[in-house]
Amino acid sequence: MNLSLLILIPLLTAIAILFCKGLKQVRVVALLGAVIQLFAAFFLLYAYSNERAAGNTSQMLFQDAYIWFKALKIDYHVGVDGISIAMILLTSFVVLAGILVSWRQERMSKEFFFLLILLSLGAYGFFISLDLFMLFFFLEIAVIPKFLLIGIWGSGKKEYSAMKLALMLMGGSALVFVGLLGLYFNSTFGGTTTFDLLQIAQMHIPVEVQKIFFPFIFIGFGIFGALFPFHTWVPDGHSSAPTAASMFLAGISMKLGGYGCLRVATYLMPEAAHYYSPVIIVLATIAIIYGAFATMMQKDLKYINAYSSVSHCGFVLLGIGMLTQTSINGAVMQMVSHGLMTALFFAAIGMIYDRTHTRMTVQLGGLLKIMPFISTVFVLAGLCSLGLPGLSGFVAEATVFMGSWQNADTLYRVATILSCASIVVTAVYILRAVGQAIMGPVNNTQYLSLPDAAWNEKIAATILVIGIVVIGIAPFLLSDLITPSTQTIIEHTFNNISFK
Amino acid sequence: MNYASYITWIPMLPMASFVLVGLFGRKYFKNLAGVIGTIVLLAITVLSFITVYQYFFVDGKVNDVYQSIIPEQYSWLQFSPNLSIDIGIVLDPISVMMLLIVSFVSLMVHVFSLSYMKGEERFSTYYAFLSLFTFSMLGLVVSTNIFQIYIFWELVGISSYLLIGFYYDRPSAVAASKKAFIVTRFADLGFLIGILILAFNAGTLDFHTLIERLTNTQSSQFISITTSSFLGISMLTWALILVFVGGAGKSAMFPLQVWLPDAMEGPTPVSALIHAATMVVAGVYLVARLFPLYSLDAIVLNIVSYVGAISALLAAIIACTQTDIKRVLAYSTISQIGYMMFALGVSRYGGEQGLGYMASMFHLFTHAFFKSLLFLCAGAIIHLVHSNEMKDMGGLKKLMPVTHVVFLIACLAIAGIPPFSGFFSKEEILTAAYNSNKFIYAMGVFTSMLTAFYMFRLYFRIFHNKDSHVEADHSEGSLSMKIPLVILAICTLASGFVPFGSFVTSDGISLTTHVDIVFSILPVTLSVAAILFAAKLYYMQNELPGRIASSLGTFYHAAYKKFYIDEVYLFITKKIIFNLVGKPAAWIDRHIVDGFMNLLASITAKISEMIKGLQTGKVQNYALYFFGGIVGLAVLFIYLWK
Amino acid sequence: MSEIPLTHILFVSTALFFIGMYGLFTRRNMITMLMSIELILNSVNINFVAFNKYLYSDQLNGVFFTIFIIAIAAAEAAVGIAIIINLYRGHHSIDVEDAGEMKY
Amino acid sequence: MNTDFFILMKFELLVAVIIFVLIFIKLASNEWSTKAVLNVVNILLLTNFIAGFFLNHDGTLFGNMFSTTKLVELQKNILNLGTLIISAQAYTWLKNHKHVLEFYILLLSTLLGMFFMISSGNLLMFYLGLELSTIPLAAICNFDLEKRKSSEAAMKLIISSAFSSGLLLFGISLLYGATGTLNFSELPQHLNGNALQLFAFILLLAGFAFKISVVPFHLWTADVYEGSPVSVTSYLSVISKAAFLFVFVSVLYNVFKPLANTWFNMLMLLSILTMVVGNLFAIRQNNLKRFLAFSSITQMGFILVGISGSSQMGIASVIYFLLIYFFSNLGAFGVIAFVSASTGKETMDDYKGLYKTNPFLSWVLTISLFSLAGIPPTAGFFGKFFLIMAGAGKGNYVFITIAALNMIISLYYYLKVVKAIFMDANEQPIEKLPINTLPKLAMIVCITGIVSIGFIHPIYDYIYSLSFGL
Repeated sequence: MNLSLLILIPLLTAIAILFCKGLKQVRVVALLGAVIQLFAAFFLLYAYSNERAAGNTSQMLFQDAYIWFKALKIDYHVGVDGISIAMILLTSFVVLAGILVSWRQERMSKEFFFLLILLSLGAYGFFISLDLFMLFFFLEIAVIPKFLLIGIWGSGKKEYSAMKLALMLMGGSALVFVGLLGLYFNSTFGGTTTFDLLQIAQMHIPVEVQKIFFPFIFIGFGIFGALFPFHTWVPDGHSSAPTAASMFLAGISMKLGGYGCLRVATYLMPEAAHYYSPVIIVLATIAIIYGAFATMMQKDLKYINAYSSVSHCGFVLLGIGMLTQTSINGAVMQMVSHGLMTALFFAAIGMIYDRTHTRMTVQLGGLLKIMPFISTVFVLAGLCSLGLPGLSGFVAEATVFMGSWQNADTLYRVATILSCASIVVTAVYILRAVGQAIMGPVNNTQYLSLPDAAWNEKIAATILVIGIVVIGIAPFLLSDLITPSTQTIIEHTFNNISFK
Repeated sequence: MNYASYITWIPMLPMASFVLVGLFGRKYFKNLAGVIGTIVLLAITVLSFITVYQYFFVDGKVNDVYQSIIPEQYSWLQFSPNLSIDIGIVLDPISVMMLLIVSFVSLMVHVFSLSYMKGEERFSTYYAFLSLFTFSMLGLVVSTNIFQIYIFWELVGISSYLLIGFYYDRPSAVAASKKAFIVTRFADLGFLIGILILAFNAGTLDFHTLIERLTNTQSSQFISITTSSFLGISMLTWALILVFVGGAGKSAMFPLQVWLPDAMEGPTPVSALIHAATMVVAGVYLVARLFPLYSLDAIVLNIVSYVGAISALLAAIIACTQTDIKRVLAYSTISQIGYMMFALGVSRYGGEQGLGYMASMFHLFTHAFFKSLLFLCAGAIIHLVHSNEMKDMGGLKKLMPVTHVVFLIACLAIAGIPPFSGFFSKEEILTAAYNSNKFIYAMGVFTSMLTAFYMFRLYFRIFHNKDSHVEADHSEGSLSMKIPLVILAICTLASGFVPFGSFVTSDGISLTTHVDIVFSILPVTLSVAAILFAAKLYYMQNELPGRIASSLGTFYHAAYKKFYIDEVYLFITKKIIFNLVGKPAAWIDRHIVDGFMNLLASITAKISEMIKGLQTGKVQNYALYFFGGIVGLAVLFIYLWK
Repeated sequence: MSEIPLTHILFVSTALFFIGMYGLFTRRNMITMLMSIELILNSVNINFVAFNKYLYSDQLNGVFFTIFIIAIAAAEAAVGIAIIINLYRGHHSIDVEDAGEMKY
Repeated sequence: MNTDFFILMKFELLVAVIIFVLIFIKLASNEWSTKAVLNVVNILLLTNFIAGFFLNHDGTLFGNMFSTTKLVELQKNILNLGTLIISAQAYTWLKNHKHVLEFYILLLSTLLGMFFMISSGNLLMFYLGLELSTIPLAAICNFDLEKRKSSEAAMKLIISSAFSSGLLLFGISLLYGATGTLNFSELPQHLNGNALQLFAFILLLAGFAFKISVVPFHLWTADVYEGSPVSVTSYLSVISKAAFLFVFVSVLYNVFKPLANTWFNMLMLLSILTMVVGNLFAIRQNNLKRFLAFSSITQMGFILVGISGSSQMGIASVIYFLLIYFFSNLGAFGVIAFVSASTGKETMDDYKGLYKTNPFLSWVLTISLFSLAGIPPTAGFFGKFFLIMAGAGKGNYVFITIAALNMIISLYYYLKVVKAIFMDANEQPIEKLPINTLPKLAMIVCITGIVSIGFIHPIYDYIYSLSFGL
């Protein structure tokens, strides 16, 4: 199929939204766009698996390239492999859910939905682009809408958070920018420098150059992926953002980081990846453990989820840093799983907040009696996040652990054990939150009259739950999808290792 | 007929009923939920009886050795070409036995709950959870793959969490459920790491291959796992210890037993099912499942046996002092599981050496019946009295005759009085202990004496002691509560006479056992003495117990306070983890890491504030700067840079 | 008589240049500042003429340049003074220190 | 020869003719209404702009004093476009102003000066153009005669520019002394990088740096921008900057080729200084004109990065960026000019809550600022990307990293304005303003440019084909 559709559909949706009048039209159009996009994504999956079944073994499928800036060898080049498809599916799920959740967005609805769609556009473009310039272009597209979304519709100290988020993410992309230029000018493919991912992958970038630019790109994307110590935008950003925005933020944007670290940093600079992997491991482990402990101390539901996101995204970076087939598989799975799970979590929190106007666990309590559906969703998200088998979280984390343990080196072992230990802490904070907010006696009697989820919220939550459960019960679907792609990456990595 | 045609239904039916009842029960058929669940359980009980018959009597045995048969197996998640999680069903003596126990006891509990939980607001949810638990437990026992067992391990954990916290508006219940899950989760961490080690060194997760490779001392895997070591202890030992930690957590072995007594916050039938008969013995089952590996390593076996023995003794002592009947039963459960553990610990692989293994399984078998019976009785009593405390009871003999009788049977069984089932299994255990480790044996005998004492303390204080002041608002409960009691009582009576050794042994070759009268004299007499003593203390209300308690003084108090283990845990978690790790982490994140980012911003602002004076607004200074710039450039690039 | 060497003339022009600059930096009166700028321009004129005369006597570039500079300097002065007058209307002073309203 | 004369000097002649027409109108009649005059002027400018695309020939006149190439024509067209847009935006301000014609006469004469300067092939011609483009500017800076700030700005501009041109001339004279020629085509042969020439070059560089306001020669900028009428400010910040940059680049790349190594380092130093100082000052500003002054200083820093690339990509990127910078900056100034002309409000606090009352203006301003900040999908992203890319061609990545980090700081203050517009509450926001067609048209043109230019790659390819490296 023609991948450009994936960019075109959101684009048209956004433009259509500009010409809409009133919330009713706007949200319908947005929903329509999201649904179409979801179908497109599924069709893509279908087409992809057909191609693979037909024995098409080329790394990237449905490639599509036009010359863009001839003089600079910048092309419009798209293509997908299993990983990108997984990410695209994730995105379309989250987008649909996000739009449904913000169904009653009265204030400045047109701008709101426009920005949401724009954000998703950025994500889709990012996941399918094979030209580093395009990649960067879409990466930055996905940033500024967040600033406006948080700043205008957010809550709490929104301006501060919005500014912080925008600046830190842009800082990350600035580092990426420098790194990309470094790659570009050191990539002499057929005599000309190029931005083309696949071409750069084919040629061998000198090791010392890699060692210079790997940190730029990895840290740059790492900031998006909440790499310690550059994760501090996460708690503030998530907690101030409106529901849909934080769903997008945690569900999609943080995945841009992980994907970039994998696709650009690790894939294009294998030696450097190996050279720096201990550092990555250490940082990721710190993020995991310390994020978990920091979460334990939070009282605001959104902060709890934000910090736990730091901890969970640590697994992504850990998996990437471990550089084994299995661990990278796990990293990708964790991206998908965390995307769905955290989006669900934020959706539930948002629903609770809309009704009770508080996110403090101590003020809530006994919600299970008041709003059973939302509470169940919340508990489900929690269980997924503490890695309950049958939900996606377990699969991803198990894969990461299993992959990480394949590294016999002591440091890696220690890191793995520590990361495993985080599952206990996770259990602690999740169960605390559930115990305080969902279970227990009803603290505030005027909550008793509050309604349960409305149809749109139910659908939104259900969509995400389906995603989580399906991955949790039939993980082979996901792993079979991504394994060939991760395999090419890891093989390419190892083929290029001169000192291994 | 072959297994494949029906075996999958055994776990799948409860799953189906969970989904059905869980999703729609609450809305559409709230009151049918119980019936549905019960019917399903009935079906799978029948199926598991068929399985038992077919396995043990038809085709389980190939030239006198019970094979392990794998009728179903699917690859669930492929880690790497040679490493994958398979979901499957294995049939071998222990798994078949567990199938029987789980489905049967679960059925009993389902029936009992029909009237026990009647009128509960979340009646359907309750049954949904029960089905979920049954599914998970069945999945656990038939695991073909160590990761599969971990998966279902977690699932039983969560269903136990949900059921303990069933009365979610009681803070105590919430706390208890949380505690149960977190403590076991902590133990599972060990299990997980153990799995990782085994998987890495053996290159497989499949039980069969795993055992095959590691028991063969020539295999490269065996060499790698024994040679590679950490802190001077071989990886094999590490793996086994860590896996055992997982088992100890689930089976509430010392020092991880803290969660089980609190778990009694759940509905009593749940305690009967999960915290007496099935889930808590999962640890024992796990060790038994990996027994060929454990038998390779004497150190680990010693650890197992001592942990078991200590838990048995400790729990028994504590049980003597508790006043909440369910807690007494909980501690007795810990104590009995302790028996099973150290029976495994003192056992070896194969032949006569394997007596302990067989005994442990035997005790697991008998214990399931009489302990669930005891709990259900307790349930019936609480249903009547609306209290867990002994002091609210007494003289219930007349009010609930049936319960009284079956309770007495159960007590005799657990006290190890012939010819009740407990006697036989316990004898085997003690024999095995005697043959291998006298010290353990001594602990075992002493414990059995204590057991007799506290059980009859319980019995007398409930049914005799003083005249009942409970006004019998209703009789001892409907038929659906009595029937399970009676059936279980019959099982308790009968199960002792099962020639267990010819079915379940460490190596599958049947093992003929005989009760040695001479050997049995000592423990039985001790138990009888204990019973008489208990009778003296508690048959009639008197101040003797109080005096004894006060004479024991601090020791009694310590025992009553469960030897302050909970307090220690609280100290470690609340004081140390929260205050010394969690709070600092949160603080550092806000003030140091985040503070650094903010610092950058404020520094920039500061500098811009500082240098604003450059723009004086006086054109002459501008010209001056201009000239300065030129001079600077000239100096730099004409003189220095050259 | 031997003619004056180029260096002398350049010395004069340079001196003139710096005198002008000094005036510009120190004088408060705007008109004076304009005058000092004239000094700078004149030093440039001297340069041009001198170079033209001594080094490249075969061409007239420098001379022409000088003429143009003189012309433009006049224009500049005209506009400058016009502005200063207008400034005076507002500030009632042509002290450059007083015209420092916009800063930072 | 004479046809050549008319064709090659087409741009200059057209502007000159327009100037004369305006003078005649001035002389002929006083009873022309301001609106009529404005319409006439804008029509004339439009025709001028359109005419710029026809009958173009390359060639030189007056013995290389005047030369025209495709690149030069492109640059002149860009300037024409800018002037047109500015004059359209000035409408609101001028429509109740007495001296419209003088304004345009002066403005256009500066444009004329710039044209001469751009196509000059000789330092004398260059100097003439420069002065012609500076002195009238000082006059129109003072165009709000009654405003004190305005005259102060004009004073600062005239004095410091006179001073700078004095130093420039001193440099030229030294260069003349050192080489004996003023001709661009002959100079390179004589350059050997000795101390005198270097000093002369530094003086020249300082002259340019002053015009394009590079730190530390930038100090006049903020004050003049703040003081002068907004339209003049935008003219200063866009047209004259661009013109000088065009010349600067071509002079650097053509004439001072031999000194490339030296000026590369100088530019690096200056650009770092410029970016940093510009940013640090811009952070604190509340007056939007002043704010944009410093932001434009920062932009100059980025442009220097591109220039220092000293490759074909370098020039192409600079011109491309300038084209985009035109639209972005004019968009921003358009809004500010409009608002200040109709309400007199110029500070950021006044703009708080603007979105509630004037969504259109807010979006125009926001998009322009995003483009200035280089955020996709606006064209500014492409411009900046290519600039920095060109700079990176030299392989000095420390330099590039500094530039990239400065982009973040600049993003901060652009977002501050956006924040003020969208997020901050304000008890008396700017009331709903009716926008005349002409300014609205100008804004729309700017926005279209901002949104589209990045994606229309032929533009870049065309510029690239015209440009040249060292």
